[in-house]
Amino acid sequence: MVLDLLLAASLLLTAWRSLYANDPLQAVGLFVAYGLLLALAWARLDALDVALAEAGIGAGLTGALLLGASRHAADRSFSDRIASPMMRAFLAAGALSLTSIVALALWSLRKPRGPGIAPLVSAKLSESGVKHPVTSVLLNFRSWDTLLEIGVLVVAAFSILALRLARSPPRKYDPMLAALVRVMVPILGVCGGYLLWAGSHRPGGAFQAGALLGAAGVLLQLAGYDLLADSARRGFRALLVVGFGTFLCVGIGVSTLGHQILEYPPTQAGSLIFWIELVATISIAVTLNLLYAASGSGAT
Amino acid sequence: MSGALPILIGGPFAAAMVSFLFTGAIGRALSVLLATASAVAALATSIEVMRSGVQIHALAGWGAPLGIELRIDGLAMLMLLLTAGISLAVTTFAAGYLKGDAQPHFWPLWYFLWGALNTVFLVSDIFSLYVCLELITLAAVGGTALSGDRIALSASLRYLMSAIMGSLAYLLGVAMIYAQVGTLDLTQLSGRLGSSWSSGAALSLVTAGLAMKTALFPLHFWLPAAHSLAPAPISAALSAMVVKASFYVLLRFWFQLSEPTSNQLAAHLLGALGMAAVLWGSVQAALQERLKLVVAYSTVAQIGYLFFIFPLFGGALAAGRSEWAQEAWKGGIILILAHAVAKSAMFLVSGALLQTFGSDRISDLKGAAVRAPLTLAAWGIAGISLIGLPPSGGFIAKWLLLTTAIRQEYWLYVAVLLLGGLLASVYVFRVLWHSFLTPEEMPSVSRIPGSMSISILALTVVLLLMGLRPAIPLEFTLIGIPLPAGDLR
Amino acid sequence: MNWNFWLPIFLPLSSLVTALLILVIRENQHRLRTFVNLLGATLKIVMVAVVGYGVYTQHAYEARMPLSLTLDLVLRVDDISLLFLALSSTLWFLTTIFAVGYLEGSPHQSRFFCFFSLCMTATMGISLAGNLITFLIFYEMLTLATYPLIVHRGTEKALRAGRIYLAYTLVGGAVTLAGTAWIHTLVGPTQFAHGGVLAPLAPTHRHQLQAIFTLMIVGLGVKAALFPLHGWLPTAMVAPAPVSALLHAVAVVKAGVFGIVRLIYDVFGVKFAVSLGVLAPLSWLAGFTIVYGSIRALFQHDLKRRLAYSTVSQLSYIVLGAAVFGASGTIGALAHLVHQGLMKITLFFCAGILGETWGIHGVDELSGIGRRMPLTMGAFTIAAFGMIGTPPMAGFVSKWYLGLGGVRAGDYWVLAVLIASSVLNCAYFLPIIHDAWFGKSRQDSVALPQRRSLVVPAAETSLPLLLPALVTAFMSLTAGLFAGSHFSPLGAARLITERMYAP
Amino acid sequence: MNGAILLVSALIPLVLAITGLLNGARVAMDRITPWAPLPALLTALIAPSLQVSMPSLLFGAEFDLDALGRVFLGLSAVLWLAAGHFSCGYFENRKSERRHRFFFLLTMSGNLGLTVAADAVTFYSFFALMTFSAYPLVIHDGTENSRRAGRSYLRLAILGEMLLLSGLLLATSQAGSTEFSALPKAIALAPNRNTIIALLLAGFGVKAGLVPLHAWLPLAHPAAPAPASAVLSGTMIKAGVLGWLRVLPLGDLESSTWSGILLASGIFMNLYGAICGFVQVRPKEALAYSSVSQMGYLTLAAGLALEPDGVAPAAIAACAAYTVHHGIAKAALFLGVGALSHADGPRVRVLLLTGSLYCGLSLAGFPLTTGAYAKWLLKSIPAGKTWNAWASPLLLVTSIATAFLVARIIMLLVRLQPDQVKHAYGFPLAMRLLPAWGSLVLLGVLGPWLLPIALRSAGLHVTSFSALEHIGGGAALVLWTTPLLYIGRRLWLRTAAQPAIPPGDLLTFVGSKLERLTPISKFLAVFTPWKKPFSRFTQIRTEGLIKAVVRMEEAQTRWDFGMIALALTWTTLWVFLHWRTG
Amino acid sequence: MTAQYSVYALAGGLLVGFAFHALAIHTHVLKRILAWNTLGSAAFLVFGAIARRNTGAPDPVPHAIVITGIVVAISSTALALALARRIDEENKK
Repeated sequence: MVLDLLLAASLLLTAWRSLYANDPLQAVGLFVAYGLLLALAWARLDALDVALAEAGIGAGLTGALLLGASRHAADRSFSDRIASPMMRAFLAAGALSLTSIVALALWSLRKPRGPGIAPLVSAKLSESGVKHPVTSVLLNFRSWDTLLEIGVLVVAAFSILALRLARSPPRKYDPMLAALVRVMVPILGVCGGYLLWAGSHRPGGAFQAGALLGAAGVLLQLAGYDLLADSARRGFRALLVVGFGTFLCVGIGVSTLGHQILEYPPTQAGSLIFWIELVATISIAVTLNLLYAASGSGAT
Repeated sequence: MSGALPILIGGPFAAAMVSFLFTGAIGRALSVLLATASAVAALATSIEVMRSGVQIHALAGWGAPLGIELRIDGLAMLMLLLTAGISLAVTTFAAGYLKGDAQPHFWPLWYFLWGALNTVFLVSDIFSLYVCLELITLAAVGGTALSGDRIALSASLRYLMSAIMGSLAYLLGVAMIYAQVGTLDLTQLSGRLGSSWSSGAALSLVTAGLAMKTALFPLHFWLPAAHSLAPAPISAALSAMVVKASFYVLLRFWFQLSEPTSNQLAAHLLGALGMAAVLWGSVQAALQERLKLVVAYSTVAQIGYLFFIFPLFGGALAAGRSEWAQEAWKGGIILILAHAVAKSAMFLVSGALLQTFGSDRISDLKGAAVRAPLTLAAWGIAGISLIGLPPSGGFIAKWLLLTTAIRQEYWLYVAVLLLGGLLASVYVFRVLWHSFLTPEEMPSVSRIPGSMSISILALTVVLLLMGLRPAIPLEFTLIGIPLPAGDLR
Repeated sequence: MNWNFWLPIFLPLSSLVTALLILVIRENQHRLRTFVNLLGATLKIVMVAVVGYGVYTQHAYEARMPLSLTLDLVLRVDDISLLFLALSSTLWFLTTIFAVGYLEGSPHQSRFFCFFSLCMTATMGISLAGNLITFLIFYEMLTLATYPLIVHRGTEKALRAGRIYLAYTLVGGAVTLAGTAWIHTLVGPTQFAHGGVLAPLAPTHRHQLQAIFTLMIVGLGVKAALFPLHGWLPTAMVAPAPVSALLHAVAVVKAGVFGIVRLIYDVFGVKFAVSLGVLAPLSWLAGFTIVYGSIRALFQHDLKRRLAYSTVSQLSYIVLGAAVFGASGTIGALAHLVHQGLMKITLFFCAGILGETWGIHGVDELSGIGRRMPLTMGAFTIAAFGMIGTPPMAGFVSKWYLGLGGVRAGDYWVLAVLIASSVLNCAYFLPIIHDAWFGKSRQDSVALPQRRSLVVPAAETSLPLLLPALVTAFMSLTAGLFAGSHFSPLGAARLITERMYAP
Repeated sequence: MNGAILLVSALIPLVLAITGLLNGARVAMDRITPWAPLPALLTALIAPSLQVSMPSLLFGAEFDLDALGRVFLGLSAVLWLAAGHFSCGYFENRKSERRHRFFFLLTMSGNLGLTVAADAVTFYSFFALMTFSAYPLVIHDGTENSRRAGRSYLRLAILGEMLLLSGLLLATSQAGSTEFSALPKAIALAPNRNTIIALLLAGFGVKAGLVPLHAWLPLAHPAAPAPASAVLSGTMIKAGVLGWLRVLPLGDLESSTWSGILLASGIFMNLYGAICGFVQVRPKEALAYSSVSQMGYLTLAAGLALEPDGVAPAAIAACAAYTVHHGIAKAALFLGVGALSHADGPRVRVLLLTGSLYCGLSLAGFPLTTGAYAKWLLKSIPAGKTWNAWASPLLLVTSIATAFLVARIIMLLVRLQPDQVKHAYGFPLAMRLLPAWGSLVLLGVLGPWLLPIALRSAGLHVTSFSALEHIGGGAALVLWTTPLLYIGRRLWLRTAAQPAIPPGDLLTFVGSKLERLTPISKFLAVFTPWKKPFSRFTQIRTEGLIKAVVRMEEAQTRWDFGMIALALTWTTLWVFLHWRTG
Repeated sequence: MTAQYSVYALAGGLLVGFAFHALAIHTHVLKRILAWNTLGSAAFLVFGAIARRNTGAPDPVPHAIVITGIVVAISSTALALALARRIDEENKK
């Protein structure tokens, strides 16, 4: 119980420091720390999948993106605020009202009001084709949300490509980095594969695996591989789209056989889910790399 | 399971994929084919809904609380038909406007936006609504940023920020609702929200979030820049449908989740903000120099009208007169349709004028009535619908809202309904005046490509049809009308 | 195909089809466009005649199209609408001929004639409207159809006039919409029926009904050019002559006045309106407008502006007649509805001819023109004397019945107003006629075109311009001379009033 | 069919006027126009008493050739015939004659039409036609003087028309129909009969030259060319009297106030006209004033007709007789003046002067003239004791005044110099003008015997003329006038450049006062100066407002405003939602 | 178990307040993106706390929701950063 209190306090402290830091680098660093602490909190809340995702994507990749961007935001206006004091007072009052509304509502929701959907999930888990409840919810019960979510990723990728960003100049060769990359990339690949496989029965899954593979890609980019250059090639574009495409085809294809949309036939549910997860992971990894490449990774 | 629904949902997304992968002529043709297939599917489903009332499809085969359900009632069907119609028009317009593949990135984003819009009207699960809204926002922001110059980019960034701020508030609201009731499905939530600290907080956060995304009066700061600087087809879709999507979600929340008779005071707050929006938007529109800014501020004004539904519908139910409520509901929905069609036509017209006249400043439009008569006629007819003059859909909507307001003795709403029409006529006819002016030397200007004028005229014809034969859409609105006495039809 | 249903629809449809056809015809196909125009006009007159005979033999024509669950679009031919139909269709036929002659060689003719026929569709709709909502729909369409006609020339002045016109008429339209909606909420869809439909509401909604009546009068008053709302009429004079002829004699102003007549007789019912006490203030307003219009006309130097102000005052005759309770007041109002149309359109035709052939716009440039254009000025004189109310002409007939109505209703000030306005009419028409016939002609030096025919002197204008003016002058003379017969406007007005005041 | 003759006789001149407009028919018209009134004369003389109604014409037009109508129709036809012939030779060139002829025919048609009209509306129509088409006759020679006369003629004519219209309207609203048979009785019973009678009297009074309203007569008659002024004085002002006789409730009124008023105004008119005429310097003005004074007699007769005790038929007969007498005499005098101004040979002048003298004497009522007979008829109206007592002295005094005026006129005629008018037709002018003038004088001479026969054949029973009674009455008149004329001869012989009372006395006096009063347009001009700053003021206000609005909008687009608005929205919503539940 | 819920729920609420205040106060784009990421993660924390209210195994649905939320957050952050970088490029030009 004490650990939770300590964790919550440290969370608040790091968030507060990062939000009001004057120097961009310091702010991003603290933000990454805050992300990791948050992953710890999720672990405490017995949400291992989420912890992994938070650590991989929330802290890791977002942190990387922000680091890349923060080098550009070197100018001093980083921390200046709204000029007139009266405005600041209003905004403080607004923030206070938001906090009080949320806190009050959460306080009144202390005691759970009813069983909720959890027992239903555990009852139907056997038919879902996977054993891990979170993956079953993600890829079967609420597969529609996941489909749209991958869609969001793809749209983000499309928008970024549409911005036609200028490519950053090539990096000079750094031996240390090269050595690190040669070691880390295979490890990350294996871990990603394991996570993907574990997803069906233990915490893990497409997004977490994708995050790891993404991290490997980021390392490669840091080592000089210029992803934006060959983003125009059709192969890359196919990889980008294949995840969303197959998920959609499976969803629609199944409905033509007399089932509802996205309703996997019970027997092949497990294998279908696995194939979808595999392809999704690849797409997610490629998209995350593209996101990193676009948001100012390289440059001086 | 009806065969039309998957095509309706999958069509645009597939088209997006295809147009992203194959940027050549075949790719474009195939994607247009897929898109039209989805529009036809929308028509098929509407006939089915017409015949057999509200349709419910459980996605992935699981029941309501566990899985996600698609619920298509009259309102949803109308919005789907609207999306199909306007998107078709915008697609044909864009084909001419973008002159071949000058903008390859436009098409994937555009089809994704179309697909996302379809989903938001179908799904009846509050969290998947959040994801749909996010999908729409990202696609819209991507589209707005297409025009490439600095101001457009900062406008789209500001749009992205405010949209995401709205979604986060909505998400907090969803969290509280889920915590209190335990399910995420709208139909199951209706009436079970009760009245406690958490339900009040949830509803206020959701309403505030969605009001931000619908650009209700005080929260409209991001709309004019974003809608006016986006390329014409995108801004048409933005004003006509994207803004309506978040309003549709708000309608669902307000009338299906909580019982409307109880929160009269809040409804009147929304009504008051709506009134302020009508007056402020119209005044601003009259002062603008650039055509697209005029149309953008007119959107801010017309959205104000939409928010009249809350006090009028709620008030009628509170007074126990369900036929008054019915009239308010019909008026509101026809207004959504009429405004969507009129506004998209107006944006397409301003796009066409921008292209042929080189600039969309109103003062440079001299002699436009002679060089581009059909386009100006379309602007006129769309303007008539905004003002609410008879031969158009806008008139029917204003008439229904007026009669309900008079019956419930809300004289302020009556006054604003009338005054709004007059203020709208100022900025609509201001453009016509300038275009009728014959300059000394007539600018030799290229003719507007066929596909663009066809799409504009198609929209105006729809407007006039809605004005002359509103019986069909009115019939639709009654299916699944959220009256306490169940389905009135 | 039962004719009772389709004929009322064909009437507005004929000019709508003409409008669409003209849109299709290219700008330079003058002959084809004129043919289409005239075909549409003649078709309409034939149909009006058939319908007229039908109504005469107690035949009911009605077309009902559902607009929405509670609202439906009703086009119905009853006796009052027949009066307005006959007037507008004949005058439109003549105005088309005049317009073809007038716009010879000027640009944008197809746009002009398209909106010209659209305007006619709206007028047909207004006269055929069976209930208030249909009337409102066509009333607003009329505003939109006439706007492009006013700004046809595209000059800054024309646009300013257009702006003012729109400002007035749109406000009027909005107020009428409010009134109609309010009535709709009280009584549901209101069908026009002699004796009115609002009587049963009297005890409970007295003040509401008074408020509604005021709203409707303000809304309709804009187009009927009642005193405070008449500002747009004189400024709209900048439009080309056929438009001002159409606007001021046939379509727009008549729509307003026709609306007021419908409102008083068919929505409120004249007895109920009197008991509400709303007719007296209306008659005072109309009286004041009559005198005000005439006084303002006195000081106008531009011919068409003077005619415009005279229209303002003449229109209020009709409103005065309708507002004065009594059979002869109504007869006077209905008859003047037609007579004013005939006389005023002649004046505008002549003003147009003068403007077009010799470029005369000012009142003081007219001296001696009578000798060089005797036929035009002859028509002008007949119409002017009609306006003043000298007996053989039509104006006298309606002034006589209005006076009679006023005296019988006991308010003698009506007679005083009529006399005062006749004197004022003399004051601003007779100097024009005097200068024209007896003034020294200034432009003798201008070479006269050399064609001499038996009837038409040399300096006269081209036939398509002259003929309509002469025909309308002749009609206003015969309408007055043979007022007693059944087929004259007065006869029709008497017939209608009998049916209206029958128990 | 026979009814149609009535209408045809009235409308032939109208038809001829219109055909005159055609270019080709001009020459043919020169010969036909003088004979235009012939059909009307024939109907008056031989046609049986006709009654015709045309329902579709105006509001159901009625035509009736009754006794009174026949007399007036006959008189008008004769005079129009004479004037028509006279005008053939009178004008200096063909063009002005044609213009004159068009309006001459129109007025003739109006005049003939109103005599036979039997309902108020038809009567009023012809009356208006006559009045308005007479205006061009008055301003025919286009000088500034005739324009001014025309303006005053028109103003007063319009005033008369309007008064008449309101009177007729009020009467018809009481009577329910417009026939003349019903109107008098309805007016008698009407509660507001005094106003109706006043309006009708004034309406017709303008035309008949009732004193305050007579001011146009002395201006218009001299300005008009001779044939026009002859007809003006001869028959057109008589239309006013006919109107009175048709419309006023003769004999049905209880109180005799109205007849008293008319009697007094008749006498006053007579004396006032004579005095004004006496001081004039030009013969035409003097003649015009003599018309005004003679109309006094007719007003007198009308007043007597209004007496309550049923003396109307006698009074009407006397009035008709006097109208015929005055018509012929005055027309002859006017034509004489016209002829004199053209007469070149001395012999012709002497003939014209003697003729004019005879007519003058007849006007004054010397024995053995129609004037004497007509005055005798007036005297013999049995209208109660007051009239019998006062009749002869009054008539004597008025006759003396008229005699003085006649003497003045004859003197002016003698002094009249013929203005040099070249002859359009190449043969001596007098030859063309004399026959028309001569026939009128001859009618005058035969008057005393012809008049009673004509009146009785028309249906008015009237005692025939017998030389005996007249000698006595006439002798008294002669005895009185000759010495007075001799005493006052310096008065009527003197010459003066400017008349003491300018023609159109009242009107010119009132008119000049009006001119000085700032016209209304100047009055409006007062308002325009400060219109400019007011619009300037509103413009500044609106610009300020627009700037403020634009500034507010800019402020709003800033991000923080958006956030405050968002916070504000959810807090107020939360408060409102909880207001009810909390 | 409710104690753990209340701790994290309270932390989430406070974090939401902090993040909104920072988001509103600061003008720099990067600071705003940072703030709204924190706000998102705070909202997900609230979801997590809600999932943990009952004693047994945590409710998987909020977890799925949070994972989806995180992915949406990163895509919008990436888009925002790309836009910011593009704007910088335009400014330099």
